[in-house]
Amino acid sequence: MALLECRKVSRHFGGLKALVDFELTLEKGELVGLIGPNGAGKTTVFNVITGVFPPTLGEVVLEGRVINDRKPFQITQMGVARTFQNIRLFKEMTVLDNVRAVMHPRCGYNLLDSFVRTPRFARRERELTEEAEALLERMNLADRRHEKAGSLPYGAQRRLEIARALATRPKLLLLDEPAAGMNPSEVGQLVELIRKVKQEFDLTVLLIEHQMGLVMNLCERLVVLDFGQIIARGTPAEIQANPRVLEAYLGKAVAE
Amino acid sequence: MGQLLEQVVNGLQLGFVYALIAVGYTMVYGIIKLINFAHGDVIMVGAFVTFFGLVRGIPWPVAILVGMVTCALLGVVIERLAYRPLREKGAPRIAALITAIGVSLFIENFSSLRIAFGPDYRQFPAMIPRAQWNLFGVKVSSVQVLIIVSTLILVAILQLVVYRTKIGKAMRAVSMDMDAARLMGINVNQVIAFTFAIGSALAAAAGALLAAAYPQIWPYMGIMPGLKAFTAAVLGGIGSIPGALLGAVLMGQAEVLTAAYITTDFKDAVAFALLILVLLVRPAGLLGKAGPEKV
Amino acid sequence: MILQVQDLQVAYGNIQALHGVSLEVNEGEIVTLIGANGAGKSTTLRAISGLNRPKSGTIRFQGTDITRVPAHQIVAMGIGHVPEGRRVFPDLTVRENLELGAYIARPDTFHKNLAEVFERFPRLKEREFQKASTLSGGEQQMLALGRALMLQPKLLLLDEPSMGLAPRLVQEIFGIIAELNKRGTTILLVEQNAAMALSIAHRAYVLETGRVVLSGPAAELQSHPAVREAYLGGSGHGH
Amino acid sequence: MQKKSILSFALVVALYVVIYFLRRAGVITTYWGLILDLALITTISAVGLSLIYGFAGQFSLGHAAFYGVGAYVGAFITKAYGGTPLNFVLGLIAGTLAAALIGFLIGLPILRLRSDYLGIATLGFGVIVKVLFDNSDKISKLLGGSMGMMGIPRITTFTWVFWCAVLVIWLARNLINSSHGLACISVREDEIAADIMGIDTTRFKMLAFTLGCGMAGLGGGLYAHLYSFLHPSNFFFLKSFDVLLIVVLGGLGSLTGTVVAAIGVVFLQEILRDVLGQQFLEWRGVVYALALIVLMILRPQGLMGGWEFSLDRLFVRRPKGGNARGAA
Amino acid sequence: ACGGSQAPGTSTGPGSSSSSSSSSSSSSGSGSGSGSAEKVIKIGLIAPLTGNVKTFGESSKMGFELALEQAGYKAGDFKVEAVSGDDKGDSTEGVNIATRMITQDGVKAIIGSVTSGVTIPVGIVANENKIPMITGTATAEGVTVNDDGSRKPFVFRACFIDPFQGQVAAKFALNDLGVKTAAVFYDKGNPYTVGLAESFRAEFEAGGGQIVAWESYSQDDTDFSAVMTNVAALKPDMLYLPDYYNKVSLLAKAAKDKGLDVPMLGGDGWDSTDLDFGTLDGNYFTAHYSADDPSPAVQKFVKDFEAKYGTKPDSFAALTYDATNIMLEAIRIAGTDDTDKIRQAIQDLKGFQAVGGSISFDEKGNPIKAATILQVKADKTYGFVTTVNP
Ligand SMILES: Nc1ncnc2c1ncn2[C@@H]1O[C@H](COP(=O)(O)OP(=O)(O)OP(=O)(O)O)[C@@H](O)[C@H]1O
Ligand SMILES: Nc1ncnc2c1ncn2[C@@H]1O[C@H](COP(=O)(O)OP(=O)(O)OP(=O)(O)O)[C@@H](O)[C@H]1O
Ligand SMILES: CC(C)C[C@H](N)C(=O)O
Ligand SMILES: [Mg+2]
Ligand SMILES: [Mg+2]
Repeated sequence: MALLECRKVSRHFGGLKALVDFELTLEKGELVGLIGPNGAGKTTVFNVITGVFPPTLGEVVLEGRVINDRKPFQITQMGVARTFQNIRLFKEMTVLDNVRAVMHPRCGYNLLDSFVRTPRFARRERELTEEAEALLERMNLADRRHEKAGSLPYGAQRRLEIARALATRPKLLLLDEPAAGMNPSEVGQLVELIRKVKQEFDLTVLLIEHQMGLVMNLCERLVVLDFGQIIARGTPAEIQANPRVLEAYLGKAVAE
Repeated sequence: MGQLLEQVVNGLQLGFVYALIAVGYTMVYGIIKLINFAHGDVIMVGAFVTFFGLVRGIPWPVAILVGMVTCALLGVVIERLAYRPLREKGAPRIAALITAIGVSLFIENFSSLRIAFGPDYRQFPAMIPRAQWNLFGVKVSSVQVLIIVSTLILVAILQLVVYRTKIGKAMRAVSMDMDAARLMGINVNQVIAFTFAIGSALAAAAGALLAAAYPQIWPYMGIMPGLKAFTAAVLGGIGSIPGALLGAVLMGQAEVLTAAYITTDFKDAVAFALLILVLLVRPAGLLGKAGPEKV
Repeated sequence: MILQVQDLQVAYGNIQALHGVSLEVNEGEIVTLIGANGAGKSTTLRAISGLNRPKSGTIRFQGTDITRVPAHQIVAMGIGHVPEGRRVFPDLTVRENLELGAYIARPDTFHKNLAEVFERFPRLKEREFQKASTLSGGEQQMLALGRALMLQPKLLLLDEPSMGLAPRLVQEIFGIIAELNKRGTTILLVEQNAAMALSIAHRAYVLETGRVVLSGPAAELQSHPAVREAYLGGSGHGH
Repeated sequence: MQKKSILSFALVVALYVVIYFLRRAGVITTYWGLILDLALITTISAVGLSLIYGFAGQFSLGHAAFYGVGAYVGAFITKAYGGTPLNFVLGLIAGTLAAALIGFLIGLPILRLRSDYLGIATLGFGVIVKVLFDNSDKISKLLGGSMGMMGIPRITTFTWVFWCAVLVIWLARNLINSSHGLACISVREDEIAADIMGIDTTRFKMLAFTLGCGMAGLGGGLYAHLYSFLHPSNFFFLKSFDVLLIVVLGGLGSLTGTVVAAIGVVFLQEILRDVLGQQFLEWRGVVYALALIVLMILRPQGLMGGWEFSLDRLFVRRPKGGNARGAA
Repeated sequence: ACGGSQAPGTSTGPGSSSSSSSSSSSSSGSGSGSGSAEKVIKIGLIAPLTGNVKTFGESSKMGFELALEQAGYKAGDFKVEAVSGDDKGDSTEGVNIATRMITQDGVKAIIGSVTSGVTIPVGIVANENKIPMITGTATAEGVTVNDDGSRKPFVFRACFIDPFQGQVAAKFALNDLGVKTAAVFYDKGNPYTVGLAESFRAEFEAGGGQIVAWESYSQDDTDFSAVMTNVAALKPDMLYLPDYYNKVSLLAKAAKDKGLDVPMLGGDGWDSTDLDFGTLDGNYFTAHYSADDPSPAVQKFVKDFEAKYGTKPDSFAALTYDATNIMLEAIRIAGTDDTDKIRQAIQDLKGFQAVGGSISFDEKGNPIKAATILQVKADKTYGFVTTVNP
């Protein structure tokens, strides 16, 4: 069974058809890229999958279950996590607390435990904090864990977004322009990071990105959107040669 | 039927006074997202200044004008001393709100001192001769006509200023993005001060009309009308001038019709229940645009 | 020399973002400022256009000290700034945005300038009465540029104009920048896309944690090993 | 961990004993004792709002209404069934639960609203509740309606107030320092992001709101049995502002700040009587307002910023720098 | 269970706290006959000196101070020290300041407070601490008696209890004005107006009159157009407006706006220079006294008041003036600062000559005194109509 299936998904905003008959099947362990011009509907795909708004038409199916009408937090608890194109960290919270907060659904104790500080509370708190710290270590953020998230440099904030997404223990990770605002060398590091994390956490990844270096390097196959419609699918090599994609998106010279 | 219509006119009188207060609120809110709780007290100052003018025999339009100018200055001074320092420090929005509460308390308490207006209730003299007409079987008084006409004129002028003038465009720009507005060469502080001036001048006019309709003034007179008018602005969709007008008229009708046909005891309860119900259906008010937040 | 920045220090609360940045821009140049995230590039531009108040240091524009001049007056002196993230006015139409760009311009030049902007960005003309919030990312970037050009600035500060844009648009935008410069606008360009930036710039500064660590002609820096390693993605680094 | 808790507890007990005996000995006079009691009651209610607004970010301008619900319900029980200690405790519990329940019921629909809209809706709710208090004599003559409710037994003592305050602060602290608390704070920081990151935002908004309203109710119950007279005007919407300004003045997201500000604001009002003397008594309101404005301008982040007093870690953690953006 | 420390006043007896905290050297020893001019007694005034009913508090304070000044700050052998405290019109603050005066400042007698909502809890504190207290103006029944009808022995008032005025007004309306139907407006949040309104209704109906409209409003209301429109349609013969001058002025104007040009009748709350004399010209109200009354108490008060303050006294000033004089007289009679004796002296007063007439107290601490009916004149004076004895 596929991990995720979008069946003829459309999303309209008033008269605007941001997404039309979008079809996508993600098998477990895949790493797929979603590209296309600005305003093509890429982020809309993520929003529909994560339940920010339901699709106008069609079905989103996660592990065989239709999730059209689930709330975002329920979908996340079912194993889908994402990052945001415009970073949305909990700015006034520390780096560590950003990660700890989203672990809440599996904290394993109830309100009463936290009020009276039962041993179970103490144990779980310790375990969760350790887990969070390990995750931050993994993302090169450990030494900044007591800083406020909002005061981190941009690149670190992007990494923290990924760390926070991972803390929800997702099966499917959605990355929205993770390399935006990074310079090529940082992008290189990011590529490695995504690879390793995917391995370690046994993830399926769908990512949106405009930096072709990253996309071509990382993705096994690509889906190209334009005006809400899929105009091409295929391996990076096929896409790079697709005249329609060149015309709509890449331009004359494909990124170096 | 005639009586119902007469009650509706009563409601319009109340609603239009609220409207004038509400647009002042909504302007300031629109531009710096501040619920300027001191606005109600500016109304009071406007009413008092007009009052002092009237008892000295100054013609009423002049007296109101003097009140408007005084309050415009007051608004600018409040902005300069209390809110701008916070803005320049990049303080959180709530700090400005608390400061506004402080300013409101200050104006009320200071005005109550003998060296200022004093704490007494004063009878507001009639500005225009009392007259009553029968329009299609509905009794309409000269004061009601004065209120409705002046509010309509002032709101129309305001709408023109905001949407048809350069400074209006600057105001809208500042309200959307202060830094970007600066980069257009807009003097943001000046635009905000201007907004306060206009809003406060309208408050003064509203104070004078409020006192004309309910002829008594005292230092705490602004609290309830201020609150109701702000609520009206929210009801209509805060930031929107037509919204403020609509909300205020509805609020006036809700109060008056409840008082007339249910009981006076519940008029505030009904008015606020209406607000809550409207917000549940339209979280950004009747004419406000909420739009699902883009992620 | 059109712009001279000396020993600029800027802090956000307790966080010091710039520790003494000095740089110069000559008339007619494209100068680019590159550096990692959080190096202080945007902060430098914001200080120049008066959005951030420096703790110390001086900024001179055409010989005049503008360090403590408020932002709106700096704009009037001829510095245009296209800020990070475009920052168009979302609820205003394209035309209204452009009108605001000319807020302090002489009214008689308005139509000429508007025509010029529309000529350069025909796409904006097509969308003249559309709200800015409904534009695509690339169109918004064009609008932000066009808005700054309405004043015919002598110096244009550009903060990451290519961010988040599709590759095709990136090329287009860089083309526009080069052309603007050819027509006489001096440009200070901040970019993550160092390769592109260096390819159109005359000179460049490299910023690291609030300090200038390298500077020189763009071509030289392009081949500088440290720059290659840190900003151009090296050649074959394998972690 | 354990040792620290025992130490904290010992310190609290010591504080209690010291104040208790200072009051017994008359060093703290009856009057200042009363003010202290009032300050602690205010603290209890303010901690409630701190949870709702300071931590969960839900802008409530209706706190006084919940305080009033607790006061009226508690007072009704002791007045109707006699002021025995048992009835007093039952009254406090009933008042707390009633406020929490009403908070829950009203929160369910209106917590969907955002920021200022929520504020105005809760304020409106407060106005409605006051109208109900005004007409409460139609429910039971004992409640007095708009004439006020008399004859409430005076049972609240320093001991009650102190330990209730300790309980409330302790509960709030424990909540905040748990995963549940982090979830609440994440809602304050970015509700949409929290939702998308798997946090049931509705649940945590409701949790903070219900708990916070309950705390207001507890404070109200204690108030009723300390002042022995209730009047609907005690719960006028302007009283909600008093609590709000305490929470903001203390620093959003700082329990320490809330406690310090609550005590400070109550004492300031009384101390001004001494400072101004007989002659300038009528300047009291003016000076108070000025103090508020000046404090806010000098410390827009609040007295404590986000700082929290802590025995476990006596180092100062001050996560707030300059805030990101202006008032826009 | 928890033996906490003192709630306001529970454990502080009358003498104990003052002997430790008061600076007065002679605070104990009731009739000890030591140095006569040295004995000091502190009298406290509690009134809203800030806040939205400040104007009432200020008037009261004027009356208080005038009384003390006329007495040369003396009460018998005692030198009187005045302490004033602000309650902001808020019951919490009222209790705070009362507790402070009693347990800290060593006040032995309290004048105040002004509004019933504050005076009720203040009275509880005074009574528990056995400190005699007289309010000039708080009219609610609950000020001097508890819920269960039992008396708070230390609490008195100088004003009518509400029912009396209502009865007088109703009789006047039926007999002198000859009306048959009346509309009544009252502030349901103000016990004073409720009391007057209800007693008026009872008496008016008992006398064969008919109440055609029974309308309440709240303290914050200023818009009466809706109710007045309704009432005008009912065409009542008269309006009964038992509220204070500020509300009455608004109500009267709203009535005239709606074409209701009928006689209006009110209570002592009308007595103020800020009344809208023009609109209310020719209408009547029940009052405590008439400035034209040749009685020396009245003449002295009116003359001295105008001399000291340059304005005419209103009913707040007059009543608080009376309250203060009653207290001074009681201290003189008691000749001691033993608060229980002072209390007894007040209770035992017979025919004390006050501005509001000859005063004695009934078993509930309310004065037994006559009411005067006055007519409002457009030239800002009142015409004496008649006096009605209880
Ligand atoms: N909440 C919304 N309300 C109205 N229109 C929306 C909303 N979200 C997206 N849109 C519109 O849908 C279209 C697709 O937007 P989307 O954000 O998915 O583009 P994108 O492919 O992610 O572009 P970019 O690469 O610039 O991020 C755009 O025209 C956008 O304006
Ligand atoms: N509003 C702010 N409040 C606090 N710190 C800030 C703020 N803006 C920037 N900083 C900090 O100042 C430093 C410089 O930031 P700046 O935005 O100038 O970097 P940049 O070089 O433009 O980076 P980027 O490539 O991410 O745009 C960073 O450490 C950043 O975290
Ligand atoms: C000031 C007035 C409203 C006082 C009124 N007599 C009362 O008892 O409350
Ligand atoms: Mg996108
Ligand atoms: Mg930047």
